[in-house]
Order: sequence, then structure tokens, then C-alpha cells
Amino acid sequence: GCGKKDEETKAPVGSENSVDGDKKDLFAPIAKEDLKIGVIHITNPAEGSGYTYTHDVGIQGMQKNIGLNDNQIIRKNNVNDQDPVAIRNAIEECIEEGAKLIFATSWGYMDTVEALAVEHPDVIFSHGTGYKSNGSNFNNYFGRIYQARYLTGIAAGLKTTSNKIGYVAAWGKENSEVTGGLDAFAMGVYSVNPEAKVYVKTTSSWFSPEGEAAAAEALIALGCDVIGQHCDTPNPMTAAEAAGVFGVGYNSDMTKDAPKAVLTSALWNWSAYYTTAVKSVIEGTWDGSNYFGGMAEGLINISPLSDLCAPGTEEKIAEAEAKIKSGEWDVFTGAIETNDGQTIGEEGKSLDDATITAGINWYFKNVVED
Amino acid sequence: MEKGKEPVYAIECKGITKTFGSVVANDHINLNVKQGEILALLGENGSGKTTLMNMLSGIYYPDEGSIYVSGEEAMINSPTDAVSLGIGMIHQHFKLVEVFTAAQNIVLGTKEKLESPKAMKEKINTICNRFGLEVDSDKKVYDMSVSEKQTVEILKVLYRGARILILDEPTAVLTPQETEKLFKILRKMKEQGNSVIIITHKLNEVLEISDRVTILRKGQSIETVVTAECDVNSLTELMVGRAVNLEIDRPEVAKKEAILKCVDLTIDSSDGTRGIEDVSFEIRTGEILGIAGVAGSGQKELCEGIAGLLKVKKGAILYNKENIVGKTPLDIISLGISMSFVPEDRLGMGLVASMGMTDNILLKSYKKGKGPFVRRKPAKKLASELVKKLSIVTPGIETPVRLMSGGNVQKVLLGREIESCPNVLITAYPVRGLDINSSYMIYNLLNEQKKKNVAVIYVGEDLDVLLELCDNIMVLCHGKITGIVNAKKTTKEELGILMTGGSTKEVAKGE
Amino acid sequence: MDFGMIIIFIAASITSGTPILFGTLGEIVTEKVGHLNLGVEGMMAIGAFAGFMAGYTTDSFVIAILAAFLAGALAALIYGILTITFMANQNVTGLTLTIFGVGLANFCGHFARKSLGVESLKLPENITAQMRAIQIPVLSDIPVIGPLLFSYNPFVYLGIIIAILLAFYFNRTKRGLNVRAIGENPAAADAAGIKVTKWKYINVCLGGGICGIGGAFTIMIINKGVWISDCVNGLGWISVALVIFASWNPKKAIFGAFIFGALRQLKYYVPSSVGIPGAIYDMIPYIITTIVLIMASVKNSKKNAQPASCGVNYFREER
Amino acid sequence: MSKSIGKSGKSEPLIRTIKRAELPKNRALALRLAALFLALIAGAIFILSIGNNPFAVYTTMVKGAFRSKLAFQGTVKIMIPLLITSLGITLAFRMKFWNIGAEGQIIMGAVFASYFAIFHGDMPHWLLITVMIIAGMIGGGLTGLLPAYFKAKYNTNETLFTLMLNYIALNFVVFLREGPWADPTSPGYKKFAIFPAEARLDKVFGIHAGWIIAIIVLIVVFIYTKFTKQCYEVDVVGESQATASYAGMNVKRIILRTMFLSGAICGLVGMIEVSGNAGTMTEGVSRGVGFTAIIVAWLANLKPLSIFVIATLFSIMEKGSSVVESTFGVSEACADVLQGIILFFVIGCEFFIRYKFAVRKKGGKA
Ligand SMILES: Nc1ncnc2c1ncn2[C@@H]1O[C@H](COP(=O)(O)OP(=O)(O)OP(=O)(O)O)[C@@H](O)[C@H]1O
Ligand SMILES: Nc1ncnc2c1ncn2[C@@H]1O[C@H](COP(=O)(O)OP(=O)(O)OP(=O)(O)O)[C@@H](O)[C@H]1O
Ligand SMILES: [Mg+2]
Ligand SMILES: [Mg+2]
Repeated sequence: GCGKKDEETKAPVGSENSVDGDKKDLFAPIAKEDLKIGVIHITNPAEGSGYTYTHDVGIQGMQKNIGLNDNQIIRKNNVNDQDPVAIRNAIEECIEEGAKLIFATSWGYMDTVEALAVEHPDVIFSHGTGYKSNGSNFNNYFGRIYQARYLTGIAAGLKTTSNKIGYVAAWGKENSEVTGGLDAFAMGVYSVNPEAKVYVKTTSSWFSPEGEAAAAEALIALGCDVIGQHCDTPNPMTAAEAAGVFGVGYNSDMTKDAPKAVLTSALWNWSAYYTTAVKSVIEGTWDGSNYFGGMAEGLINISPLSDLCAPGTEEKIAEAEAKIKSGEWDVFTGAIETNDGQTIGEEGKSLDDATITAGINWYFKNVVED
Repeated sequence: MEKGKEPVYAIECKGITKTFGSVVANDHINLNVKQGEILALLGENGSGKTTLMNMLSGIYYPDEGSIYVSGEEAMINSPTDAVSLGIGMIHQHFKLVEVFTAAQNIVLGTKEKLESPKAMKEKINTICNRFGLEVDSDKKVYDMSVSEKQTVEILKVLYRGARILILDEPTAVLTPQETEKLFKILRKMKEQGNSVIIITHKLNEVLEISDRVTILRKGQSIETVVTAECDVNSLTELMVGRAVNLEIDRPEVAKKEAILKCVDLTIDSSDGTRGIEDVSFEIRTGEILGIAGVAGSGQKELCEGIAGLLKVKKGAILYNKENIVGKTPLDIISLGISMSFVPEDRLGMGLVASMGMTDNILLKSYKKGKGPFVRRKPAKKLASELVKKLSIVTPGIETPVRLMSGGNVQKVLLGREIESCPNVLITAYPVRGLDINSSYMIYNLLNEQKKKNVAVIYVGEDLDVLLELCDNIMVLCHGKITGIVNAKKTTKEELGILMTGGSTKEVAKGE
Repeated sequence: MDFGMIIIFIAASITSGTPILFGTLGEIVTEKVGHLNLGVEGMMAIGAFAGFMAGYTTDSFVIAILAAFLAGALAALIYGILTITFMANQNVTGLTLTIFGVGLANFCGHFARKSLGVESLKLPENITAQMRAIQIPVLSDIPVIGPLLFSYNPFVYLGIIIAILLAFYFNRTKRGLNVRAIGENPAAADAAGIKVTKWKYINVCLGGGICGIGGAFTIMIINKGVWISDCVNGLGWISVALVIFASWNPKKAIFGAFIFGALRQLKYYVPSSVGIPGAIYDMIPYIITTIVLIMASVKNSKKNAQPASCGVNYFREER
Repeated sequence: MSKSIGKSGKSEPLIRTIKRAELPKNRALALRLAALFLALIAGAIFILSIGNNPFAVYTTMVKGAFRSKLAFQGTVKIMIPLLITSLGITLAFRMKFWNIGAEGQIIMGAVFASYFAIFHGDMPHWLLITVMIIAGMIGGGLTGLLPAYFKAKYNTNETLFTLMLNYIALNFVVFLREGPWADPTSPGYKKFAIFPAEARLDKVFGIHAGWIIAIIVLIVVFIYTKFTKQCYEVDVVGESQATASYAGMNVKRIILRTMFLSGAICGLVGMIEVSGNAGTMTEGVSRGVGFTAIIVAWLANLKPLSIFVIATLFSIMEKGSSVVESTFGVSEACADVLQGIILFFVIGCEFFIRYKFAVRKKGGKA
């Protein structure tokens, strides 16, 4: 069989690789010219706005930062993350072509990548947005997107006049990544506008042009006047624009798609991680540790605020941003009330990273499922 | 074309050649039809009659040769062209849209605008009156009987103002009464100056209706003769190329034992209507029992009932005293009861069109032998034997039977049934669409079976043949027996009366 | 859901059913001449791109629709040449058209973005205004009736008009009668003097064109004029299902499209606390279609059945 | 009256379609190869038009499928489901039962097999694998049986029925994943559990044992279609149900049996994919194989050995294209377009095996 059974248990996210003393000898340096990198995308970067697009922008940024040729990057697009066979084929093809470092960008790739890491110990697998790792040739990278979401929540909370804010979510409460982002957003809203509620609609798919538009429109029909999103097309933003309401984008700066609606967008700047990772491989300093970057590392950001934002937004956001960047405070700090009356966390403490990435399955108190 | 000198032919074909793959169906055929004439086209099965007519109606296009319509060369590229030239064809397989009404079928493809159903009906009625036709213009085709469908086909042609009417074996599926009706219509058309080409294998019909006869043999036009100067024998000789004995003998078999007995049989047809009701009769070995009746009188249900294909509602079928009601078709076949029903479209039942002779012969014997595998070898051998024995014309025993001519297809069907050495052989319409030579060959085959002490049930339409071939004739009318008569003692007229539901007194007289 | 939401839901359902309506009408037109074209998804994708690009360059809604129609028709022409003239298997050709069409649209979109050097391919202002819901003065403002009847984007009206025209065409006109005859029994139609090949081509292409407009809908209405790869995303296949649901009747297709649209919208209007899994909503249209299919065959309804020759190519000399 | 004749004075069309004589086998093969060649040329024009060297692309494609052990294994792994599925639907197609529901049958086969892997993963390896194979076949078979039942009983259109079942099966899997079958140990995300090692097909020569199953299925289907009574019945039923009943065949039973078999073989694919390839249940288990297989089976004229050849070519094309994608930096949409063009040509060229265009010979007078 594949995959070591004993590794099924959660590896603590962000934990340093403590198994091996001298990390430097994990992998020999690879000359910059000889390095081939495989990138596994869940959709096509050409889609132009969403998740894959931002990852590919990150890869291109890394290429520029380090100075790699185009033919050193092997892209595999539209690799369905629900299809382990396709994942395996794509990754094996990268290995066939001599890739020594493989970035697998979607959550669903995790188990397959874990198995492949065992089969190909000479190849480095870097898997994004998951939680597993093996401390040597298989790590995980993720980011504190919730920090940006919190900031965009501030923009939304200040903008709304109906005190109803919509949120188009790809998956329901059990999906920790989506739910954590939504909670952060809702907490941002709450921080400036405790009256406002965040209404959520779920599409059950990462990519569903029709569903995302429909969800947004249903939210607008409920009276929401600002729409947030965690899904792959800009349709919630364009739907908001068409309806004359506002929106907070995700992944890329969606102002380009809906200039009359987008207040700001929560952004990934993946090149921050990709550059670090590739550099460490070239220099032979790859240590297999997990990466969990945030605003401080430059991995996460929000796009410039548009003129549509309510007055005072900039100040409020700058204030929160400074707090986050300084590290003195993070979003999931303190006791957090959920919308079904529970309390999560304790005063004076922050949720640990493992919980943040894989354990958030509750909605913040101002979130309404309707 | 110099006018006045020659009579202008309605249609003239010169040197028409048509090949299908390796088959030369028409080989430089010449043919002409005068205005106001009925021309019969005669030829053995596969001699190329249908093919030639299909070229006149635009279905096929000749490889070589030219066609003149009213003296001028015509290019008939499609049925549309044929229609605009005034040529209308009634195909052997009706070309009707099942889900449309009669009226919709009739107006289909014509140039004029769609009128109100009422106006349409009136127009159709006018034509009906002119030629003596009857039709319910709101009836859907799928609810129609064969002759009703044919009427619609004829109306279709007349509605388009055709002046040249081609009929391909129109009588093959008609009762004598219906045939008579059709001929009346054809004569009316002729009177009004139209030309008719009719294909039929029934020589008495040729003699009755046609002015001239053109004879085809093996794709070539042999001769055209004036009907008045011919008789059955001379036509047959022209067609086959040699003299043919047109007597059907009736051998007497000494040892006759009852083998199959039906008691109070009631069977519904597949569409749920009553097929036959309280039918009781008996058949003995070494005997041919004819079944006569207007089409749809329950012949099909009776045959299928005995073969186990239809559920018997009431009554019993005793085969050697054993009731076989409720047995599967397969059981019944293995008891030695063999059935061959030649349906109106000939290929529909009993044969697999896309398979060759071998696989078709296998159809009833493939289960033989143990194990999961079929044995093709014996079937192959049998196929070759049948080809020789019944002089079947085919490029090879693996050629799909779909590509063979109708007569040859039927020889395959019957040959197979006979080779399965049945004790009871049921054949329905075995000579449907067959040329006269092949028909006689089939009669002989049946007689041979009789001599081998097989009990034969022969469902037929041609009363003359029934009278000559059978020992007894059972007449069905509306699913009930109106009489079982001795074929040697009865007459055509008597049968006619019984077929239309005549009194039961005649029955007593018969046997 | 309160009353206001119900109105909005109904309006959303009608809009949501519209691209399916186009796909369905296109497929009905195609099947009426005996051709089962499983390439709806592909034709819609091609129509989507062509419509988008034409709109992008000309800034004219009408030209965009025409372009979508033409492109869909052209895609169908490939199918037509292969199945009508070359008598290729219809299922195989249709499936290939789907692979090809979706691929081509995505490829062209990618190519256009690259060569235009823009980050987002978005339709210009003028056309965006035209494709938005038409607000008819006075009428659109009537409560209830306004939003229910007079507040749709032009596609909705166009779809309904096409459906009604097609119903008229097939049931009331001679041409329609002829065309239906082709689908039922091409040999009969041919013998009756109907130009079978010509009308097969015309209908197959017309059908493709209508599907193409449905494709344009996805880009213009669902995606609000922003080009996205895979924009059709299965709507073509649902259209094939709706053809069955509507039992090949354009008028019933309007109704069916509304039902299907409602089913697709439902999960966004039913509170998630009701607890119906998302997959169930997505499954329902197919389940009811299957039930409709079974019911029609149990009743042995000749009228609500697929045209009899559907799937079988016609060759005059075949026997 | 003679006026109407003027109308017919139109010229005859230059070219018309006529039927060919049955082509000898080698001629047909030559024609098919020519078709393939033409298809490649058409593809080459497309490749050129997007600015690549067709020769290089084609070479990469073939090399890509064989360049290393890993690549070869990849090609075989693509081929296994395609081959088996094509063989499975061939049985149905021979009966003229247009089963386009292989996708759904694969999925349901996978679901049935996965049930044992997920909930009874503690069985001994061989027992579990055997149970999964049987379950997979039953799952696919039942999915095939459903439309067959309605076809046999009510003549329900099977093309549309099986098509609908594909989507029902797909959504059913999503339903299972999101609810009843979700892996309880997966934090923060709904998915099916990874199969235990006991539920994984063994590897033989580096590839999961599915390839051995594929070869067995190939041989069995070859023998079945060529020599057995059952398949003879299938052929007869496909041609004419009336004839079949006349011959004493139980038509309904044959339809049910054949569709069960067809579905079962497709279901087997589902089992192989989850157990041998993916190691878990997924909604993407069929990956469009059910549709591609239709194209393969059809191009192969429903002949098992030809299916093997065509499936091989398809697998090379599929595997090769994805190498081309990354090597030449073209989008995978590009590969779809290329595939479409090649297929259009191959499909179109089949015509010339049965028909030809002819120009009329002039002057054939009597
Ligand atoms: N479409 C076709 N394809 C192949 N062969 C054909 C086709 N049509 C006719 N043939 C062949 O051409 C020959 C002439 O057939 P045709 O149907 O014209 O005979 P026919 O005189 O009408 O016979 P019958 O009396 O049995 O109806 C036959 O050998 C037949 O097999
Ligand atoms: N060929 C025709 N000639 C005259 N009238 C026709 C013809 N075809 C259709 N019609 C008219 O159209 C009407 C509707 O036809 P039909 O019943 O076939 O349509 P439908 O699909 O059932 O439409 P509906 O949605 O109205 O039920 C018929 O009642 C008839 O009056
Ligand atoms: Mg004939
Ligand atoms: Mg009606």
C-alpha cells in the first residue's frame, strides 16, 4: 500500500523539523540552471482572477526574483484535486521531466503528495494549504489569509448601510479553511460594526460560475449590500456590481473585474513563499519545515482600497494591520463567541496554528446561515 | 426529338446500368411506357425491377444510361425531381410517417401552404371521389391496416398530380378484394390518360390489368410483349428462360395420424385486441392444412400462439396429446414444431438482416450441443448445401442476407425451417413476394415435407394455390373459424363466402 | 422565505433557466431532424467565446448575439458534415464536438488574454448596459407583476420568443411538418420530395446557433461579461436532460427551463438549516428527467417521444 | 404538360455518394491508416498555426508516452480503465443498446467496492480484494440493469436514461463524501478516507494489477464475442427482437443479462481505479473514460482486438498530450482542440470505408 499509516495523524503545523539534527544535509544544493520545478494547478491560470491565477502569478514572481527560465517550470493545469489518479499522473510527469521540486497548490492534493513523497525520496514536495508533512521531502505551506480577511471585513462593516453583509462560500462549516476565513471576515465586520450580520451561502464547489453568481444574487436579494467571497470566480463581485452593491474580492485584486463594486480584495502573494522555498533548494538549505506566513512575511495582503470605501476605512484598517504585523495581536485571539452560543479559545491566548488550519468548524456570532 | 412520327412515350429508359458494390442490379436496361397505358414489369426475384423503378423515382441514380420523360431527357437526381416530372412511386415498403395523420402524410413535401385541416380534407375528398378511394384523413398511420396505408400512399401520389404511377408489388399484401379495388383505381387512372407501371409476381394479375409486359432477367431487359398475346405459361417461360411446369401435385400419404389438436383456443394479439376466439381444429401427419382468410383474421395470432410467442388466453394445444400451452418458444421448437412467418416487410421476423446465411441458419440450432460455445461448422455446411439444393443466389454464405433479393431471402428462411426436421411445420405466406418459379419450388418443398409425414400448416392468400396444394382448408373470419373444408371438393366461391363470414352450413358440407 | 423573496426567487429561476432553455431549444431543433447532438456543451462554449469576443470588439449586444449564433452554427456544421454527409456515428461525433468545443473556447480565451495583454477580459460599458435587465418604464415598477414579468435581461425574452416561434414552426407551418417528417422517417420525407439533406443541415446549424446564444448567456449574464474558462460548466448536459423533460416540445421547454432553473437556484434560497445536502439539489433535475423519461415510455406515448429516426443516419440507397 | 420537362433540364450533381463493395481487410486497414495520417496532418496545421513545430510536438507526444519506465507505466495506467470500459460497453453496443452510462457504472462500481474498503478494511487482503471486485462488478452491473429493465419492459430510451444516470451517480458520490461516508479523521475538510493497505491492488512489475485484469477481460470478451452462444444471442437481439423471440430467445432476459455484464465490466473499472490507482474513493474516479470509451469502441467497430489497438493509441495520445502541454507550455485546452481535430478526421474518414464519392460516367447508351 501507499502512505505510512502512522503518519495519518496530524503533524503539528509549523512545527520545526526536530527529527533530524543537521538539516543542511537533507538535500544537496542544485545549480540554479539545473533546477526544474513542477507546479500542479487545480484550474487554469488563464482563468484570470482566482486561486490558480494568483498561484501562477506567484510562480512568475519567483521566476523573476530568482532568474529562472520559462522552460525550468513545468506547469500541470486543471489537475482535479478530487482525482488522485490525475494528481499522480501530473506529478509523475513532472518527475519524468526532471523536476526536483514540486509545488502542489491545492488542498486536495495532500494525500497523494504524501504518498508520492515516500515513493520519490529524492524529490522535494511542497504542498500548499494543507497540514501534513514528513519533515524532510514533504512540507506544507500556507498563509494567514484570515488576517487579510479580517481587514477586508473592516471595509465591509464600515460600508454596509443595511447592516447585512453577504458571503459566498465554496464549502460549508466543516471546511476549516473556508470557515476560518469567513469567521475572520465576520470578526473584522464586528470590530467596526457590531450591528451588522454576515449572511453566508454555500456553493459546494471551488469553481462554479453559475452557483457563485446565484449565491451572490440570493444574498443581495436578502438585502446584503456588501458581498464577500471565498470561491474561484469573480462572479460574486460582478454580480454585486450589476446589482449596484459592493464587494470584497479574494485571491487577486478583483477591481479589474468589477471596478464599481470592489472595495478591496484579500490577496495572496505566493511569490513570497515560492521565492524563499526555491532559494533554499538552490542553496541546499531546504530543511523540510512547514511554512505558515502572514502579513508580516508579505505572503498576505489586501489590495489598495478603492474610492468606494466608506470614510475612515483606511485608518481603521491601518490600525488593525499594524497590530497584526507587529505580532502583538492576531485575529483568533481571546475568547470567541460562536453563533450557536459556544465559546472558543481562552482570554489572552490565540488559537494554535493546527486549529486555525484544520480545526475551525464554527461560525462567529454575527454569522447567519440562511 | 421528332414529334408526330413516333408515339411520345411517357417514359423511356435507355441503357440504364446500376451496380451495388459488386452486384450489377441493372445491366443496360431499356424500357418504355406509353401514355395511358398500364405496363407490367415482370422478372424473377433479384432481376432488378425495384432497382430500375427506384431510379425513375429518384431514390437511386443510374451509373450509366439516360431516362426520357415525355420525350425529353431528364435528370432525376432526387424524389423531388421525380415528383416535379409527374412520376410517383408506391414503394413496397411504405414510406409513411407513423405519427402523422393520413392528411399530414398526404400533404407532406408538397409546395402549397398548409391549409386548415378542413380545406385539406376537402381537397383529399375530391381526389378520393375521382378515383374511388376511401380514407379517414384524421387517422394516424400507426393505427392503420396495410391496405389503408397503401391507400394513403396512392393518395400521396395522386395529390401531387402524378401522371406516371409506379407500384412495386402493391398486391403482395392485399386480399383479393382489396386487389380488385386497387385495379379499379388503376383503370380509372389509365382512362384519364395516365401511365402506370406495376410490378407483381402474380401472373394472373399481370394478365388482368396490364396492356404490355416488360420482362427482366438477371438485370437485363429481355423482351416487351403485348399482354393480350400471352398466357401464364409463355410469360413464365420468358421470365425464367425455359419452360416451367405450373402444376402443383398433391401427393397422397397413406399413414395419417393426429399430431396437433387445438381446443377452444382464444388468443389476444400483441396490441391487446382479440386475435382468435374459440378455435378448435386438428391436423394430422402427412397432411397440409391450409388456412385462408382476409388479412388480419387471426392467422398471425394462431401461428404465434402455437409457437409459444403469444399467451394463450383460453383453451389447449395438444401436441401428441400433451398440452403445450405455457411452454416457452424454445421448448416448443425442441418438440419439433417449427414456424416460419413471413411478415409484410419480409425480413422482420425469422431472419437477421445483417448476418450471413450461416449465422441465420444457426438461429434455431445454436443452442444445440453442450457448453457455452456455438458450433458454426455444421451451419456452414448446411448453408452451402442449401445454396445448392434450393439454387439460392448469393455472393457467398457470409454475405448479409439483407443484400440478397427477396426470393432468395425466403428460400433461406424456409430452407432452414425444413432442415430442422420438424414434425409440424407452420408456414405463413411463404411465397409472399416470390416470383412464380421460386413459389413453385416452395410448394414442392412443402409437398416433400408432407411426404416425409410432416404435418404442414400453410397460411396463404392465393386461393388457387390453397385449393391445389392443401388437403383441407380452414377459413378464419374475425378470429373465428367459419369452416374447415376439403380442398378437393370446395370451390373458390365457397371459400370466398366463408372468408367474409358466410354461414356455417357450408362447413358440414365440406368435410 | 417571505413573499418578496419568493418573487425574487421566481425571477432568479426564470433567468437561471434561460441558458438551459437555449441549449434545449437548439437540441430540440436538431433532434427534430433525427440528429442527437451530444455536443451541446461544446457548441455553447464556442458560442460563448464568439459572442464575448464580438461584444468585446464591437461593443454591440446585437452583434455579439449574432456572432454567438453564427459560431454555434459553425460548430454544429462540423457535426453536420460528419453525421449528415459522412454518416458518422452521432454519439461519437457529438462527444468529440464537446471535447473540441470546450477546448477551443478555453484556448481562444487564453490566447485572447495573452495577445491583448489584459489582466481581465471584460466587456465594455455600452454592451454591458444593453445586456442587463430591461427596465420598462411603468411596467417594471408595478409591484409583483413588474419584477415577475418585466424585469429580465434580453436573453430571457429572446429565449421565450424563440421557443414560441419554434412551437409555431413545428406545429403550425408546412415547413415544420416537413422537418418533423424528416426526423420521424427520413425515407418517407425524401420520397415525398422534401430535401432531406438540406433541411437536416439547416436544422442542425440552426440548433447549434441557438445553443451558441445560450453560451453567450453564460458569459454575459452569469459572469456579467467577464471571460472565464469553462464558463458553460455542464449547462449543456443539463440542456440535453431538459429536452427529455420537455418531451421535444418547445413550449414545454419554457416551462421545463423554469423548473430546472428553480431547482438550480433552490439551494441558495432554502436556508441551510433545512439541511438538504447540496448534492441532492444538483441531482434532482436528473432524477425527475429520468422519471419523466420512464413515464413517457410506460404510457407508450408516441407523441411525447424522441423523433423516431433520432440517432440513425439516413442514406437514400441503404436497404 | 411537356412544359414541365424543362424543369428537369438541370445538370446532374458532379459528385454523389455511392456504396462501396465490401472492402478487403487490407484495403480497409490501408484506408484507416491513411485517415490517421490525414488526421495528423490536420493536427499539424493547427499546431503550426499556434506557432509550434508539429514534428517536434508529435515526437514529444510519442516519446512522452514511453520516455521512461515511469512514463510507460503512466501510459499503461491510462490505458487500463479505457480498455476495460471499451470492452464493457462493446457488449451493450453489439445489442444496439446505446449505453452511454459507463461513467455512472464506473462510479457505482467504485462506490460498491469502496464500501468494503472503507468500512470493512480489516478483512484479510485477498478476501477483501475479492469482495471488492465482486462488489464493484455488482455495483456497475446493477447500474446497467436499471435502464435495461425499463428498456426491456417499456422500451425506455436507453441512451438518455444512461446519460442521466451518469449525473445521478456523480452527485450521489458527492452526497456520500459530504455526509455519510466522510472520513471522520479528516480535519477541516470532507473527503473519503484513504484505503487501508489491505484494500489496495498489488503491484506487478511496478504497475497495479489492473493491467492483468485488463488482459483477462480482453481475452474473455474476445472469446465471448467470437464464440459463445450468449453473444450470438446478443447480436440477434441487437438486430431484431422479433426475430430473436421467434428463435426462442428470451429477449428480456438477454437484454438484462447483457447490460448487467456490460455494467459489471465498467463497474470493475471503478474498483480497479479506486483500489489500484487512487487508493481512495473520489468523485473523479471515472475521469470521462466512459465517454472516451464510446469513441474507442466505435472506432474499433466493436471488435475486441481492434479495441486494444485503438485504446493503445488513445492512451499514447492522452499521455503524450499532457507531456506536450508542459514541454511546449501550451494550455491543455490546446491538447483538447488537437484531439478534437484528429478525432474529427478519423471519424470522418470511416465514411470512405463504406462509401465513396463518384462522378457519373457519361454516354452509357443502349
Ligand atoms: N441498396 C442495395 N444495396 C446492395 N444491393 C442491392 C441494393 N438494392 C438491390 N440490390 C441488389 O440488386 C439486385 C436487384 O435487386 P432488386 O431489388 O432490384 O430486385 P427485384 O427485381 O426487385 O427483386 P424482388 O422481386 O425480389 O423484389 C439484387 O441482387 C439485390 O441484392
Ligand atoms: N400538417 C398539419 N396540417 C394542418 N394542421 C396542422 C398540421 N400540423 C399541425 N397542425 C395543427 O397544429 C395543432 C397542434 O399540433 P400538435 O398536436 O402536433 O402539436 P403539439 O406539439 O401537441 O402542440 P401543443 O403544445 O399545442 O399541444 C393541431 O391541432 C393542428 O390543428
Ligand atoms: Mg423488388
Ligand atoms: Mg398538443
